[in-house]
Amino acid sequence: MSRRYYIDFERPVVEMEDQLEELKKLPEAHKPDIIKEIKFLEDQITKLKKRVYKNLTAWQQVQMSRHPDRPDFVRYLDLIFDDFIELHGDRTYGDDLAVIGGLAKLGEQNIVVVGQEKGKDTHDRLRRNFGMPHPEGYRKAIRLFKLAGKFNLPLITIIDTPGAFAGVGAEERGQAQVIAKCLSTLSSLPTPTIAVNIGEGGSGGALAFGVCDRVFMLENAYYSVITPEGCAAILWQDKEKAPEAAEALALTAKKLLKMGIVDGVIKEPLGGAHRDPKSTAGKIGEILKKTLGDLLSKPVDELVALRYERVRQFGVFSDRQESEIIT
Amino acid sequence: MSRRYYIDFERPVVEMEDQLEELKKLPEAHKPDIIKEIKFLEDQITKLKKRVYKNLTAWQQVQMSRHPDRPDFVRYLDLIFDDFIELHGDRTYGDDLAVIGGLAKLGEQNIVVVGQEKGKDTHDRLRRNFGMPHPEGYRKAIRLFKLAGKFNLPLITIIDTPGAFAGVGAEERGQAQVIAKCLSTLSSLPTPTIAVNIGEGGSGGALAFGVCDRVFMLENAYYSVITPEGCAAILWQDKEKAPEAAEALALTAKKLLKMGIVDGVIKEPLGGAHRDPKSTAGKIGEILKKTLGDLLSKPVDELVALRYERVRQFGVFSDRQESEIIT
Amino acid sequence: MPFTDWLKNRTQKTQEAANKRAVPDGIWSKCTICGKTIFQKDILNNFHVCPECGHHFGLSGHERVMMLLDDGSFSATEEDLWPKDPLGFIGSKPYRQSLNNAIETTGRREAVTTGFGRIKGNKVGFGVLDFRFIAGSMGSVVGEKIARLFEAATSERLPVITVVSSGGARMQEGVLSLMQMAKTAATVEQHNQAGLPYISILANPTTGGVLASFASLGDIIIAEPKALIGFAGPRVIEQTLDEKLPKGFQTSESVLNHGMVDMIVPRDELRETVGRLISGLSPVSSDQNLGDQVV
Amino acid sequence: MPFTDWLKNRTQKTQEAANKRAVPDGIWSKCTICGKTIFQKDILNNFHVCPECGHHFGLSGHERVMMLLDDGSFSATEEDLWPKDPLGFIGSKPYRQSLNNAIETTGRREAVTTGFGRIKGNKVGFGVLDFRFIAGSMGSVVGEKIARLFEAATSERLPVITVVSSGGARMQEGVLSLMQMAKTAATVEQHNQAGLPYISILANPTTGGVLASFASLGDIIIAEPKALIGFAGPRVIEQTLDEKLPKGFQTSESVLNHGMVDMIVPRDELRETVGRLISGLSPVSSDQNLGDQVV
Ligand SMILES: [Zn+2]
Ligand SMILES: [Zn+2]
Repeated sequence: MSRRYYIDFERPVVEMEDQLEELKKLPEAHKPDIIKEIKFLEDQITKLKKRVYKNLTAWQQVQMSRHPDRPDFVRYLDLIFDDFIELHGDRTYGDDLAVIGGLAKLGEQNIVVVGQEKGKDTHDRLRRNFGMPHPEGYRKAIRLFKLAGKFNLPLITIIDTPGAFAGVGAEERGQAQVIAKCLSTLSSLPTPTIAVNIGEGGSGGALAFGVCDRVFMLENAYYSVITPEGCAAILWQDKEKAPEAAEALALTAKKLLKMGIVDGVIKEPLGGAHRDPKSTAGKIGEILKKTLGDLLSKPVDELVALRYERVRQFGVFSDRQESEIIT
Repeated sequence: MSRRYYIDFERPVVEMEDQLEELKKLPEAHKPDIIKEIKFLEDQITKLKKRVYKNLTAWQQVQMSRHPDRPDFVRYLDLIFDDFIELHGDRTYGDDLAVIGGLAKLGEQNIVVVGQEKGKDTHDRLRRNFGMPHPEGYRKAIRLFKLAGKFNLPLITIIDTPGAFAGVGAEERGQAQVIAKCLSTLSSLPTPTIAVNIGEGGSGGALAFGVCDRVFMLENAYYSVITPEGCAAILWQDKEKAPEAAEALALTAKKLLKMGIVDGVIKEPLGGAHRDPKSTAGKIGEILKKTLGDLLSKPVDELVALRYERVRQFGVFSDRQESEIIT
Repeated sequence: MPFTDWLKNRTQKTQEAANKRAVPDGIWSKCTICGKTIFQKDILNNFHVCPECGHHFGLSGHERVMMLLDDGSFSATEEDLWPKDPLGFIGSKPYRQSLNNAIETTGRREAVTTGFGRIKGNKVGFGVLDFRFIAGSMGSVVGEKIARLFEAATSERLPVITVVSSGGARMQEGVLSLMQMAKTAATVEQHNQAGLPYISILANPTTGGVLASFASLGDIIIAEPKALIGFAGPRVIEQTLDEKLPKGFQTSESVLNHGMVDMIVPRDELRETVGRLISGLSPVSSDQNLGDQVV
Repeated sequence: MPFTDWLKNRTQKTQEAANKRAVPDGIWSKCTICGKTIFQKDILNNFHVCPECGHHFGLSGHERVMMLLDDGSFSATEEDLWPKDPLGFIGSKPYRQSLNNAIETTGRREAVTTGFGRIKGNKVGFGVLDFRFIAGSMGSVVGEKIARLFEAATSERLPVITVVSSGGARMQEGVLSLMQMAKTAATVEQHNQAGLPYISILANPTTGGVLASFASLGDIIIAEPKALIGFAGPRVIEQTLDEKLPKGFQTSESVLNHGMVDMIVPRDELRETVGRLISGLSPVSSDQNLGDQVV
């Protein structure tokens, strides 16, 4: 069995990859004999990966979005942006490590980037509260949003959070109010804004970074009003029904693109972003640059008006009562 | 000895007043005999009061400003304004009881009023931290300042604080930063603003409410960069020198008026505001109405520009080195 | 997984709240909170507040209008907006069925009522969320009507008052419900930037995505006494963190102490207070109708 | 009376800081912080930072200019501003005497240096408070020169950088010193509303009225390592409250954790960091001189 972490449905792939590794480890002398076998196995793996990863269910994608090896915000920060200078603190109460933000360059363009950081290992995840910000984290974000607004610096937000934090301090210090403030601040921020969801887009915590001119998602990211587990617990009183809930919630990038909630889906390598963070980062960087070019060609007033129109049109309703379903 | 609180120098007055009370308490039968004596004593008291109170030293005025019976902000709130509705909280961390603010009417004019409240008795003083706000108090004030700005409601601030609070929480939650924010917010607030110092005007804590179009002081109020005790401790390493420090600091209403720091001094009854809170409140109300009338006749932009000029011109300096003193 | 048992418990809490919210039936009935037996009319005549324990029972949108607005002044903005089932959502029961049940039992087409009326003579935009309709949750129709309310109030330069009691965003419309948070917040921000007053009233319970959007953006925020006000529910937090909650956690009183609301106003004073606030927020004091000068 | 022993202790602290701040004399000398014996040149060549313990010794205004600005780029705004003694203040010794002593020993006319120069090619307004001059305290001249700096920078549309180490407002000018807090804050606010960047650098120690005015209003606030940063001094608080202070209370590191500053930057990286911040805050990235395009 592999020492790598894998999700249940990945097992056949991982096992075959392990076999391949074993073969490759054989001493030089044997190599000529097995070179054909290696080639064969590689082909098999490619085919298998396509079969396994090309048609993931909603739930499998949610699992992918939470994969422990999945690149976190810091990884992409390194790979996509230059000259990052981190800015800390909400100037009110604390410096929340679940939110990272600062000045950076995207190509030659100065920008402000603010994102949610889950942490790279257990220790880091603990101090970053698994990417679930406290109110001071949202407040730091608002401070940096406004900094971007003041200096007409394009704002790029990175979304990767299971959601708001169910904790006493977070409630007492008003997480609902500060999330609302994120929404209203972003809705009228006088500068171009782009959000990229790189993994988990959990409810209000994700939306707090998501009211932007353009919103993109990685292929295996999800974006949802509630976690599948939470939804399953309510609807079926059974969190084992999370896969069904994930399906029902229409939370995959593909579906959200079709519904017009997001503006683009960024392809991941077969097997997920963690199998090739660099190429994934390359793709994110590319789309950011292209989009920013578009946005920068418009006057800020127009951008803000269009952003308002964008959120304003979300919603599906009818002009008459829908027919009763047969019960 | 009187059960009333009195400051040392008030003793002769209080003793004579006590005698008068005793006389007045005598049974009806005796009255005709002593009616002349009462009259005489009353005259004496008036003369004595004039002698004692007309030429208070700086330190005596500081003591008056801290007199336990001196009317607090809440008392004036009652006497000067109508229809007060208190608004609570900084929407961030807490509701600081050392600051009280809300909507009210001054005559027919809707206003926002925000002031520092020391408390009316021991219990109340404790929960109001003796009028020394924590950062959440300044933040509540800023919220209400901005509310006034948003709705073009004139802002009236009431100053009565020994100063900022020397406490761990106050420091950790950034009292210096939030005081600075009070100053910058008031300096550009787009609405007429008037400050009234009703007692203690201690350093940055007082100034945080004092960057206004007009600043008034009650006759016995003080306004200082540092308390006399603090100053004495530094300069003489002896806080018993507070009276000398009070003199040196030029902190009385009269001197500050002469220096152009305040725009007017509001007379108190002989013996201090607490001897007739109603008439004192009446005078404050009158000057507020008159001043507000003036301010409201000017466009807001002009007010803000004039307010800037007002603080901009504070300071005394020379174009050459002052001559050395003889040592 | 902090979200696992999260909403299971929120539902539980929500349902308990729903059960308790209704004024009990019968001429004599037992208060669901204090257990005292009370002549029902005494509750109804007391603004649906238990005369014994002061518990504020839930109110329908209609009852809120009756209680807060000047008699006969309200006209609802009755757009032909009905909820839809955009995801074909089927949980333990189909969303469409939940909707039709709610429509049938409440006689409403959605959880929200919006319109214009007067409070103590002042013309205002008015919106209310009715907890009886799928826990006052916010889906597309609720979001759209709140958004239209703020837009109309902005263009007519009127204050807005909302009264909410809500379990949050409506799960069954998926991410579309989440987007209503952004939509309503954006319209409130426009109204705000136009310099107009918004007073938000939080009734029991106000949680989740409604608290985390328009309802928290009031210039002035009022809570009804002893309401549950919070993003995540108290039991969820208790279970997630395995720690005892502070006394009074997430009650109006605690939320006031933590600086999040301006005041707690008992229901019998609500109309008076809101009237004074509205007139107090206009630059020139007047008991006259501010709206009249504008519309 | 919390203020009674308040400043007695602040002075004490301040004097200790002053004693420790100076780089010790002699070819070989003992670091006043870690006690190690060090070749003095090693301190001077190390940005006045002890190579053993990393303590950042105090710097004069001139040294700050040399260290942060491009060679030869600085030109001071040498207005004829000298301090005065408006109150005829006589404490344990006359203010006038303190002033003349300070002028004599420092060769400066006041605690403040202001002017314009370049950082990594970017033209900036620059102000620095020198702790050696009456503890870097802010009286009328300091306030006036800071105010003029921000006004000039606003009209020339330039960023401002300030470096402060200060005991606070200058007692000996009474309420006039207090008013300098209002004055400087008002000019920073004008600069802010013009959309221009202000970077505030806090060195050891930054306390009182300087921290509570312009120095806290930076778009970006940088602290030097292990600086004392607070409004009231730590011992004062300890004595007033009779409680143990948290570890590291009011150090740069604690202040960072409490969200009050953006970053702690060791002195040898300061020039580089400020340069990157200034160029990073302009909408279009450029290693070119932003100032050149404007002036
Ligand atoms: Zn009851
Ligand atoms: Zn050392």
